[in-house]
Amino acid sequence: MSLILVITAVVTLLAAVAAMSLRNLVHSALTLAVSFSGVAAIYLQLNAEFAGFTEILVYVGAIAILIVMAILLTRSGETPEKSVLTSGWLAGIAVTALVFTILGWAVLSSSALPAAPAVPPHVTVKDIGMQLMTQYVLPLEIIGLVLTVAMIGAVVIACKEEAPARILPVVAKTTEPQPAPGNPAAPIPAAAGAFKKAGAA
Amino acid sequence: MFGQLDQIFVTLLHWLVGFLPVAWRSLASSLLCIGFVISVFPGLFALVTVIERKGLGRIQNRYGPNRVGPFGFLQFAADGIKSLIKEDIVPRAADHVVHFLAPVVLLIPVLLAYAVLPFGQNMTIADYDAGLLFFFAVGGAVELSIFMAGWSSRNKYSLLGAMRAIAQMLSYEIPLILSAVSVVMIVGSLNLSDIVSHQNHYTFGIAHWYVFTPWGLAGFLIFFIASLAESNRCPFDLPEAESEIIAGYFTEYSGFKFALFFLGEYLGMFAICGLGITLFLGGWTSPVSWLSWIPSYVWFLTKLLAIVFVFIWIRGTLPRLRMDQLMNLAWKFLLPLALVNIVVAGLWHFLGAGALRWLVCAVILAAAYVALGRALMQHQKLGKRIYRFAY
Amino acid sequence: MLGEQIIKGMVVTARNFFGSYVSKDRLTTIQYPEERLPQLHSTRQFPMLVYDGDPEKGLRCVACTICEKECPPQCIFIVKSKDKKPDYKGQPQLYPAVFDIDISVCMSCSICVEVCPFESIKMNTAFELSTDNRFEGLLLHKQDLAKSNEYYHQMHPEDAGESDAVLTAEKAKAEAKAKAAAEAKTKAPSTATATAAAPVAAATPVPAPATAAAPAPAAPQPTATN
Amino acid sequence: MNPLQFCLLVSALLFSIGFAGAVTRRHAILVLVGIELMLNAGNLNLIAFWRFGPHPEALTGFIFVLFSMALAAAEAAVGLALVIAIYRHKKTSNLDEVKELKG
Repeated sequence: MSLILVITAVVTLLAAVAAMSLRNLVHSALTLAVSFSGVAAIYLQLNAEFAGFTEILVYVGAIAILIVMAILLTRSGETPEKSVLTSGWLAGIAVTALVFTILGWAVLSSSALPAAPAVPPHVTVKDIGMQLMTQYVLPLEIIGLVLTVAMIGAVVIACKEEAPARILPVVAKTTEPQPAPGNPAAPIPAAAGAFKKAGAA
Repeated sequence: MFGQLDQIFVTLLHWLVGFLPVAWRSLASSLLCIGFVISVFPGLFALVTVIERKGLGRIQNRYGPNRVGPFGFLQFAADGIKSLIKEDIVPRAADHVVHFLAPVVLLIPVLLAYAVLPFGQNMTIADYDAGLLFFFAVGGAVELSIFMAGWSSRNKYSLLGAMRAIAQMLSYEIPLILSAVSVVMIVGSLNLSDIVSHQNHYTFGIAHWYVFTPWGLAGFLIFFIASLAESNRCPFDLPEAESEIIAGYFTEYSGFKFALFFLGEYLGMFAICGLGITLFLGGWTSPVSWLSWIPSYVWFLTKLLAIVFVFIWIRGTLPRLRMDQLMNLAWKFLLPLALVNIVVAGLWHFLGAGALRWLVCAVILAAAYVALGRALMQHQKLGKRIYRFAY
Repeated sequence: MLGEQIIKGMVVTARNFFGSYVSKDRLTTIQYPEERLPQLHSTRQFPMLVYDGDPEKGLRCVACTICEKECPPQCIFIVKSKDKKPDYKGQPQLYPAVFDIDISVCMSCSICVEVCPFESIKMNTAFELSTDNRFEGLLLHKQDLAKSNEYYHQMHPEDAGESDAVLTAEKAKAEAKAKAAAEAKTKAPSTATATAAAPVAAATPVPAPATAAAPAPAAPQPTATN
Repeated sequence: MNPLQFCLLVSALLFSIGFAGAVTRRHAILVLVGIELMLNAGNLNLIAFWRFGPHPEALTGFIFVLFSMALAAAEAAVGLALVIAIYRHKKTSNLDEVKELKG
């Protein structure tokens, strides 16, 4: 088991712990990006280049920025004073520890794990393309549909409900503006007159 | 003789690495390649800053720097030393760790992007099978560092600049990738060396560059405009518009960190220009067959300098785009044109050789260009200006 | 069609760029230290003190401190000398022991030149006065300010000519008065009843005997200079 | 401890970190961050099994990871849109305070 794999794994896990435990949300989002790049590095070491590059493109390039934008849009960039943990956080930790022990025990003691093959698989983009276009054509179309639906849904949910108020009045017609009734010939030039009428209307 | 001259760097690398025991060879060769990139491209950055200031000067009927060194070509040294000497002020309210890390995080992806660019015949540092995807993946990570710079300076101008920069880079990344997709469809591989070798054939002496095909020309146009926006260059330099938001996301940076941002921006520009050359202008191939004795890396460098000069030329000409014009151009013109371009590339592939495909593709693209152009310029009639407050 | 205007703009800048290499007259920049623009006629930078002949004795300034009072930003500082020295008319006059101008404060308004009754302060045209010390470096003392009349002639020939004309006229008047006073003195002891001489002295249209100390009435002065 | 077990342990640990974060943190966005980590752990598992599994040329695990990344991106987009919408209404993104179902 190569040393580099261990180092990358440790970096990823530390970054993930930091992402979860830091008080300031923007710091946690940035450490999350570090842990995503760590996971991408692990993929590269497992000879899954395409997955590693996609991971960087999708997670570090898009999702990290999305999370950071959401943090700014909900104005939670400042470090909160009060506690950041929910009330029942102790139970959560207990359940997590339980989950991890079960998983760890299952991994370490199971005999069903296949032995590591000598030759690492060399996957080329052409193979992925062929597989995607032949065996996995249906999932490809569905994932395209899902992505479109998600995009439209996200825009609809996050967009402002009421139509943006039209501050600009409709372009004033070039008719000769009569002075407003009652007050003397107002010295206000035509544009403001239109503005006044539109504003008043 | 020209063969050795062409492969001089490759043979030099193998000769140097030959001294080391086998175990250390791969590490040594990658370190040498890194050394090559870190020495050549910052050197090119230094040269281009001077060329840019002199070029802009000449465009504006003045000389440009001609005091430091012969004809002003040591001006970059003066600027470099100035930025080193300048006091590095960090705002008190700034988030010191993130503020310090931002330029570093900007440089990492930019320098990584050079790993896959083919500078010359088999002179690619890391010839990944999915090299193009690697380039775009790493290119996408630059926005994170821009956000870090903007947010950590705790300054409204820098945050606003960072938001504008991210919005601009995100919305121009899509046409950038889609225009590259059309090249990948024709070549059939994401490997940049394959893309260049596909363009390495000659008919009547003219190279098979993709820019000479209708879809390639449209793709290159889209790619060029998107790369201008991706590197925050002239018509799209809203994020660092001095007149509006001082210096955008690097307002609160001074001294060497500011120089690092500058370096990062230029290296990003060279990388994206290098990719444009590889995809559309035949990477290191020579335009005409009787000139192919010139070494391949010289071709790559001349094309790079040519495109950089066009960047400077555009910077001397075009005024800055407003934010909504910028977004309209990306979403209502470049993106649809890129999609049409992909369809046309498909047509080009299935129509087979012959004059028919040239005609069909050219007509479709011209129609799409004119239609989208008219749609974009449709509401630009300069009507009567409405003043909301002053009158 | 989208892009037409961009191409037109690019052609203009391209013509400019390549034109600048072809025809040199496009480039209007003056390479400053080597090439210099010719001095304009009415260039004025900071004041200078004019002297005739010797910078110490020939200094025209008599420390009357009018310029110090009139200077809007108050950037002139004068300390009068204890002793006197003869001025161009030969009368003993005070002279400034210390005459400082702080050129970082001076705004080159040349009011001091207008109010100076003795043609001693004029506007210099030297502008390369940068120093590495912004306090003492920009405080010019009497020695730095003193410039010869020839330098003044070289700087502003017409104004120098006029101010010389005024001075010579002033000197001629003083000598004429001195001669008249001298004759009056010689005639008085010879003719005991010198009453005729007295009215003669009074009749001469000489303005009140301008004793050197009393400042000459400002009225005639400006008419003479412009 | 062969590499497969190591990768599985790392992904299990990553999963539990994500799970702990999602369960204990108060802020809505951090719950989404936890979910992203859990998805990443799942992907890591798939790649580990594909890499050390008997038929790596079948690419099943590999393609599965690509689809799961696309899905994770879609899910993150919708999730964050929800969080922003909730923030606009309730002016808070603190999960403890967002309890009523009334609009």
